[in-house]
Amino acid sequence: MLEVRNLCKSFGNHLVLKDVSFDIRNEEFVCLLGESGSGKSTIAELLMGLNKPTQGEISWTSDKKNGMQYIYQNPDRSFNPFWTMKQSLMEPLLLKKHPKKDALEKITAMMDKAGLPLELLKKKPSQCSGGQKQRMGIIRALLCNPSLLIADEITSALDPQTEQMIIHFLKELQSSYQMSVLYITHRIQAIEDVADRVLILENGCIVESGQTKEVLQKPKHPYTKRLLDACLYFEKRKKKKVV
Amino acid sequence: MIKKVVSLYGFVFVLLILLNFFLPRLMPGGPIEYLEGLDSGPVLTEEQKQMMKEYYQLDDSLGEQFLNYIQGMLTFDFGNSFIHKQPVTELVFDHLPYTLWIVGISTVFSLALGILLGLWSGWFHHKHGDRRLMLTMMALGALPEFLVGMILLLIFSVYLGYFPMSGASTPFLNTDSWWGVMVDSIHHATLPIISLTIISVSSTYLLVRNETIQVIASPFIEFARMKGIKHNRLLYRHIFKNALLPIFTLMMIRIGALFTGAIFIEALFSYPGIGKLLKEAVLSRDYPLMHGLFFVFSALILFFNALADYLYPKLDPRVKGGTKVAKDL
Amino acid sequence: MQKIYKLPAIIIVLFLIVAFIGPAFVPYDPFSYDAAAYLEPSAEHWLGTSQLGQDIFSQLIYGTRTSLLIGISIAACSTFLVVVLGLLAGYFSLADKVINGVANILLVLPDLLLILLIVAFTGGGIEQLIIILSLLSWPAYMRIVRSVVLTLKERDFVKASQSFGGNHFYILRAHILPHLRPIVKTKFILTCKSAILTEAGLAFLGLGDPNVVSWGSMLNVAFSQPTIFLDSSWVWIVLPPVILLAVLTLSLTFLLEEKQPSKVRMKKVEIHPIQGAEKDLSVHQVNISFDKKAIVNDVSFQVKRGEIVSLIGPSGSGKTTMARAMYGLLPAGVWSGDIQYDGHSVKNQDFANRHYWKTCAFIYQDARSAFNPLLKLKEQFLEVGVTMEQAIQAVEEVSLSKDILDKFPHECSGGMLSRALIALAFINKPDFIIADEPTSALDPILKKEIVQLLVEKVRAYNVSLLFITHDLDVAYAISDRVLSIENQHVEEEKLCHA
Amino acid sequence: MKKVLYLLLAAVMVLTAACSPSSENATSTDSSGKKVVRIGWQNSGFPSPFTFDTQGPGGFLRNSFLFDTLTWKDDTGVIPWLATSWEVSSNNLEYTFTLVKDVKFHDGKPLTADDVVFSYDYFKKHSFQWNVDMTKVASVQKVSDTQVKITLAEPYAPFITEIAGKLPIIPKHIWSSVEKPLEYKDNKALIGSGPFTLKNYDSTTGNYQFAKNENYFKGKVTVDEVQYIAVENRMLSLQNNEIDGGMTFNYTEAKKVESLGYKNLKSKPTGSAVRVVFNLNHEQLKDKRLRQAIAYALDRAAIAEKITGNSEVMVGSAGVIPPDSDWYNANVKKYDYNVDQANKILDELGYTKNANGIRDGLKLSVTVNATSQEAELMKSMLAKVGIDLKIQTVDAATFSSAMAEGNFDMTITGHIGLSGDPDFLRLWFSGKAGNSLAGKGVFNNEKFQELANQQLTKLDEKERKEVINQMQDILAEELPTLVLYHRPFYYLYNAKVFDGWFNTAGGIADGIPLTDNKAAFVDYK
Repeated sequence: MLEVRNLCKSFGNHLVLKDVSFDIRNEEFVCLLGESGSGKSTIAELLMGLNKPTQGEISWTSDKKNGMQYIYQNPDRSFNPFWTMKQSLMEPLLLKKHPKKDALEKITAMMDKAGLPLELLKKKPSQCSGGQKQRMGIIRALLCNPSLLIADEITSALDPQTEQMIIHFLKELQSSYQMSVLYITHRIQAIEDVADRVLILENGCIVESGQTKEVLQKPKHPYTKRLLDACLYFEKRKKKKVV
Repeated sequence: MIKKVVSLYGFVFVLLILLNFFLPRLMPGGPIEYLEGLDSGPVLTEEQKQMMKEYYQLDDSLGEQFLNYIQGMLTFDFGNSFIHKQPVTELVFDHLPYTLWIVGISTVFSLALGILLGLWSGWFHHKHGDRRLMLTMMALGALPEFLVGMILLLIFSVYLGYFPMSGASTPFLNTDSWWGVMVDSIHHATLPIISLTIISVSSTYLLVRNETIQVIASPFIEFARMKGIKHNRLLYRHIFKNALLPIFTLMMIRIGALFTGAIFIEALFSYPGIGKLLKEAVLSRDYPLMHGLFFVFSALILFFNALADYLYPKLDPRVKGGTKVAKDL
Repeated sequence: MQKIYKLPAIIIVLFLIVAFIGPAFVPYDPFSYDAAAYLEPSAEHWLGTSQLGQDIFSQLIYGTRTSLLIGISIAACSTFLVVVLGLLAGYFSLADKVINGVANILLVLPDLLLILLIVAFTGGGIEQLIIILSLLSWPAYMRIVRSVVLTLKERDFVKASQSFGGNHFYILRAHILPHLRPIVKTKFILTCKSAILTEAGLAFLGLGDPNVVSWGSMLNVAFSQPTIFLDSSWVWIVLPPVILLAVLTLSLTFLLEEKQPSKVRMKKVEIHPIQGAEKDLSVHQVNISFDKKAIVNDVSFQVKRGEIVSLIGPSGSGKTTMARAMYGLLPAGVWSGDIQYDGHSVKNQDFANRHYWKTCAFIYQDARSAFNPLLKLKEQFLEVGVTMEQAIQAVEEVSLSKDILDKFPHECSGGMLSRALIALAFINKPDFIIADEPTSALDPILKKEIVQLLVEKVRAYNVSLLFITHDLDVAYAISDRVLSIENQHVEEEKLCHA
Repeated sequence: MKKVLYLLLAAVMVLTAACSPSSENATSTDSSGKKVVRIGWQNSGFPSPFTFDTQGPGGFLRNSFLFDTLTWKDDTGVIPWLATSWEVSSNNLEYTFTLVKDVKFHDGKPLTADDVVFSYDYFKKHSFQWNVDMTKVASVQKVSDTQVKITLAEPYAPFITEIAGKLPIIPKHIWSSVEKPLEYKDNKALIGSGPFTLKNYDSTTGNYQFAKNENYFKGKVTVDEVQYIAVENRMLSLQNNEIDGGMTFNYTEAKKVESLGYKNLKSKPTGSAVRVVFNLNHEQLKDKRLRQAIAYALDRAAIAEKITGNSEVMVGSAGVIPPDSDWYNANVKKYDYNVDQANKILDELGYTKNANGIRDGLKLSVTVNATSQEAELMKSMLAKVGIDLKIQTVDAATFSSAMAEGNFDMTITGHIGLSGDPDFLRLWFSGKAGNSLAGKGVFNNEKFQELANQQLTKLDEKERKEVINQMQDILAEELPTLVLYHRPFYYLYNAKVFDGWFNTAGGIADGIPLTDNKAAFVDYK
C-alpha cells in the first residue's frame, strides 16, 4: 500500500536518515523500533508530509482514499486545553461537514467500543487521565477512516498497564477498520504479540526487518541483539524472582 | 550571527536616517516661522528673513539639503544649530554628559536596587515581606514620571530646601577644588537621579522577582537545594546567575526608555541635559539640531540593542551560534 | 487579605460609573468660570475652585471621563492590532518579515520622541492621540503574541486540526486565539494604564486636547502656577487629580494580580522517636494530602541498611510525592506522620543542613534538568564540599572521562549526565539514596547500563537505596523488596529470592 | 522589609547631610564683599550682536549690557547716551549726532565716529537680530572725529528710538575683518563700550556673569556683578534665594511673593497685549459686524481678571494702543460687554439659534500656540451667545505657518512693546514687514494704510499723535484684531540686594516692559 524508497533526510549538515526503504501492506501492523535520536519521528514526519525528504520517494501503491492519520506521543498536548473532549472529537467530522447529530452518534459508538464512559465528553483534557486521553486520541484519528495510522511513541508517557490496554485497543480497531498501523516505539516487549512485522532503526538506517517472531527470536544484526538484550534484560531477571 | 545583527540593524539604521531627514521637514512651519510665532520675538523684515534663509541654507533644494545632510552624517558634522547658533556636534557634546551622568548613575542605582530587592522578594515569595514590597513597587511603577519628580521637588527643594530647585551646578561657583565642584554637581544631580531611579526601579524589580520565582521553581534549583547547598551560594551562584540572563537583555533594550524618561525629569529640574535640548529643537524646527539629536538617540539605542544581541550568546553557554537570538529577531 | 483582591475591580467599576453617568450630575459646567478664583472647598464647591474660578470637583468628574475614554479606546485599538498582527506574524512567515521589521523600527525609536513630534503638529486632539498611541504601542506585545503563536503552531492539537482539513483562518480563530486570552487581558489593562498616564503626561506638557478637561490638563494648569504651593491651595487643586490618577492606575495594575494561595502557617513540629527506628530509614504513619485530596494514607515501612527497595505504582499514584516527602521536601502543612533517618527526623529544622548529601542523597528524575545549565559540572560537584581529586575519582568510577568536569551540561549527552548524577549521588558516601524514576527518560540500552551501574555502586558502598519507578521489570529485577502504591496505600509485593 | 526601608532612608539622610552644607556655600558666593545681583531669566544665547537669541527680549538686553547705542531710554524717556546731542535737518532726513569724547571700548581702544559709521554700514550688510529696519537708512558719513551724519532714505519719525536707540556701536578694529558675523564667537565679539563685560557665559545652562566696566564713560557702575540665572521657576527660586529678582505675569503669584517680604515693581506702561486675530479672508469673519458681535460677546474685563488674578486690569483697547501709553486715543470706540447687543447683531446677520441655543451656521475655531486659558474662557463666553468655538492647540512654528497660510479662523497671540513707538501699528497691518503676527490677511483699509505712511513723516509729536489717533479709530471700528487685555508684568526682587530698579518710559528700546535696563546700574545723573 505504501512504499518508501531510498529515503534520506538531513538537517543542515546532520544526516538523520540514510537510505531508508520499506513498505507497508494493507491491514498490516508494522512496528518501527529504535532508540531516541535514531530517526523514528523524522520518518513519521516525512510520511505525514510535514517535511520534505532530501532524497528518495514515498509512494502509495493502492489508491489512497482517506490517507493517514497521526497519533501524537503526548496525549496532554494533542487536545486543545480550552475545548471539551466532545468539541475536540467532533472537530474532524464537523470540518468534513458531517451533520452534528451523526457525528455525535458515531463518537458515542466509538467511545462505547473503547470502554470509555460518556461523561468524559463533557470534560476538559486536564480532567481526564493520560490513558483516557490517548484512547480518545486514537478515536479522533479513526473518525477520519484512515487507511494508515501512524502511532508515534503513543505510550511512552504511560505506565506499563495502561500501555498494554492501549495497544490491545489499537490492535482490535486495526482489524475492525481494516487499516494498517505503523507503530513507533522503543519498547519491544509491548508489541511482541500484536505486531506483524518489525523494522529496526539505528542511526537513521534500517538495520533489520522481518516478521516479528523471527526478528525477536533470531536477531541477525548485532544492534538488534543488543537492543533486544537490553529490553528483555530486566524482564528475564524479574521472571526469575517473581513467584 | 554578527552578520545577521549587522544587516538587521543596518537596515533599521538606514531607515532611521531617512526618517530623521524627512520627518522634521514634514512638520508644518520652519525655523523662521517659529521665530515669527513667538509672543515676544522681533518683527522680522523680509530682508532679515531672506538673510536667515540663506544663512541656514533653507533656500537650497531638498535634494541639496539631503546631500548636505548625508555628508554631515558621514563626517559627524551636522552643521550649525539655528536657535543656538552653535555647531550641533559641539552643542550635543556639551549637553550629552549631563544626561549620561544622571541616566547612568540612576541606571546603576535602579539596577542594583531592583536586582537586590527582586532577588530578595523572589526568594521570600509568598511571605508577607515579599507581598508588601511588591505592592509598594507596583504602586511606584504606576506613578507617572512627572509626578514623581514634582513631588520630590516640592518636598526636598521647595519645603525642606535641602536641594537646589534647578540646574546642574551652582552658577559661577567660587571654588577651585575639584572636590567642591564634585560635591556641588552631586548636590544638584541628587533629585533628578533619585527621581529617575524611582521611575525605573520598579520595572527592574518586578522583572527580577518574576524571573527569580521562575528560576526557583526550576528542577535544578530544587536539586541544588537537595544537595544541601548553603543559602547564599544557592541564591547568588544558582538563582542569580540564571535569573539575570533574560534581565540583562531586557535592561539593554530599556536603556532607550530611560533616555526618554529623562526628558520629563530634565524639564522639571531644568537640568541642562539632552532632553531639554530636544524639546527646544523640535519646537523651534531646528533641523540640524534635530538631526544631531535623533542621530545620537537612535545610535545609542541601536547600539545597546545590538550589544545585547551580541553579548547574550556569550553570557549563556547554551546559546551557541546565536540560534535563540536569531529566532527572536 | 482575600477581599483586597476584589478591591481593584470594585474601584474600576466605580470609576466607570463615574465616567459614564457622573458628568450628568456634576453641579457646574467644567469650563464655567463664574465663581471666584482659588475658593477653598465649601458646600457649593466641594473641592474649591481653580485660578479661573472653575469648579474643581466638576472638572475632576469630566477628567475621569476623558481619561477612561482615552485609556479604553487606546487599549482596545492597540490590543486589536497586537492580536491581528501577532497572529499574522506568527502564523505566516511572509507577513512575519514585514510586521516584525516594522516592529523593530518602532521598538528602537523612542516612543516619547515620536509622540512629541506628532502631537506637536497634529494638535493633540483625542482622536489623533488614540490613533498615534495605538499605532505606537503594539510592537512589544505583538512579539509576545507572535512567539506564542509560533510555539502553538507547532503544538500537536494544531497539527492534528490541520490534518483534519482545518483552514488557516479556522485554526487561528478556533485553536490559537483562545490561548491568547491571558496575554490579551494583560495587554489591555497595561495599555489602558499607560495610555491614561501618557495622556496625562502630554496634557501636563501642554500638548493635550484643550476642548476637554483631563486630569493631566488640570495638573498642567496647577503647575503653571507654582505659587499655589506657597499656601494650602495646592491641597485641593493638585491632590485630587493626582490621587485619582494614582488610584486608577494602581487599580489597573493590581487588577492583574492573581489571588495568592493562603499562607501556610508554620506549625510547631513535635518529633517523637519512632519505636525501633534508631537505625535505618523509617517511614511512620505518613499521611499526605494536597488541598484536602489525600495522596497517601497511613504509610509505614522501613528500608534497612544495604537494602534495595523499590516503590512502584502507576503514574499519578503519588510515588514522586512520597519520594519528596521522604527527602523532607514537602511543607509541614500537607503531611503528618514522621520519616527518620537513623533516628533523625526530616521534620527537624536543620535536617537539610546536617544530613543532605551526607546521610542521604537524591537521584533526580531527569539528569538534564537536575544540573544548572549555566555552571560547569566541576562547580556543581565541588559545591557539595569535596575536593577536585574526589570529584575526578567519582566521575572516573562511573567510567566517565575527567574532562567532563570542565563541560557545561548542554555539552554532554543524556547518558553522560545520568552517569554524572550517579557519581554525584555517591560522592560523599551517603547511607541512604532515594532515586526518583531515574530511568524513565532513558532508552533501553542506556537504561540497562545505568541501572546496572546504580546497583553495582549500591552494593559496593553498602548503601540503602529506595528506587522509585513505574517500570515493574526493573523494580522486580533489582530489588530486595518491592513496595507498591495503590489506592493511597503501600503494600509489600511478594518476591521470591533467586 | 522594614529594615530595607530604614536603610534606604538612612542612605538618603546621609546623602542629604553630606550635601546640605554645600548649599550654604552656594548662596554665600556673594558674601565676599562684592555686590552681586542675580536675575532669573532663561538662556538667551551668546550675546554678540549677531548671535544673541531672539526667542524673547532677553538676548537683546544681554547684548545691551555690553554694547552702547547713540541714544537710550530711562524713566524720563529718551536720553543721550553715546551721542551727547543730535540735530535733524529740515527735510527730516539728516540726523547729525555729536558723540561723547574719550569713550573707550573694553579693550582700551577709543570709540570714534569711525566706529559709528562702520557699525551702521556693517549692519546694513549683516542685519541686526532685533527689530531694526536698516532700509530706512540711506547712508552714514563721518563729519568729524566726534560727529556723524546719518541720512535716511525717507522720513522715519521713530528713528531716534527705533534705530539710533537700538543699534549697537561695534568696534571697527574687530569687526572689519569678520566675514561671517553669525559664526564669529570669539571673545572679541563681545568687546563693546557698555557698562559691563561678560566674565562668564555657560552656553549649556544659560547662565551669564557680567562684571562691571570700571572705566565706564557714562558714570560709575554701581554693582560689581550682574548674573542671569536660568531657572525654571522664578518665583520659587526667588524664595529659595537662588536669585534676587524675577518677573511674573501673575498677579496672585506676585501678591503672594510680595507678602513674603519681596518688593514688587509693576511694569508701567504695561506695554503688552493679549489679542484675538481674525482671519479677514474667512468667509464669515470678513464681515466686520460679526467681529463686533464677538467683541460684545466677550467679557474682556472678566478674562483679564480671571487670568491675571487682579481686578484692576486694563481691558483691551479696541485701538490696540494700551490706555497707559502716551499715544492712546482716549475717545476710541469701546466694546463693553453686552450679550444682548451681540445676540442682536448675530440675529441680524442671519445666524439663527437652533433648539439647543446654538447657532448652527456659525462654527468657528480658535488656534492657540500653547495651552491658553483665554481660549477656554472665550469658548465659554461665546457659548452664551450660541457660538460653538473649537480650540486647537499647535506649537509655535505650526502656529505661525498656519497664520502665514491664512489657515485659521481666529488665533490668540500676545505681544510686548506696545508702549513704545506706535509705528508698530504700521508694521503689523501693512503687509510689508514680517507680519505673520497680524495674519497674512493684510488689513486692506486704504485710509489706514495712508495714515500709517503719513505718521512716519510727522516729526512733530502733536501732529503725529493726531494721525495715530485716527489710525486707532479705524482699528476700533474695523476690528482686524481684538485686544482682550493688556497684561502687566510684575518684577519681584529682594530690595536688600539691589533697589535701583525703575520702569523705563515707554519700555526699554522698542518698548520692552522689563526692568533690567542697564541704566539702572549706572550712576549718570
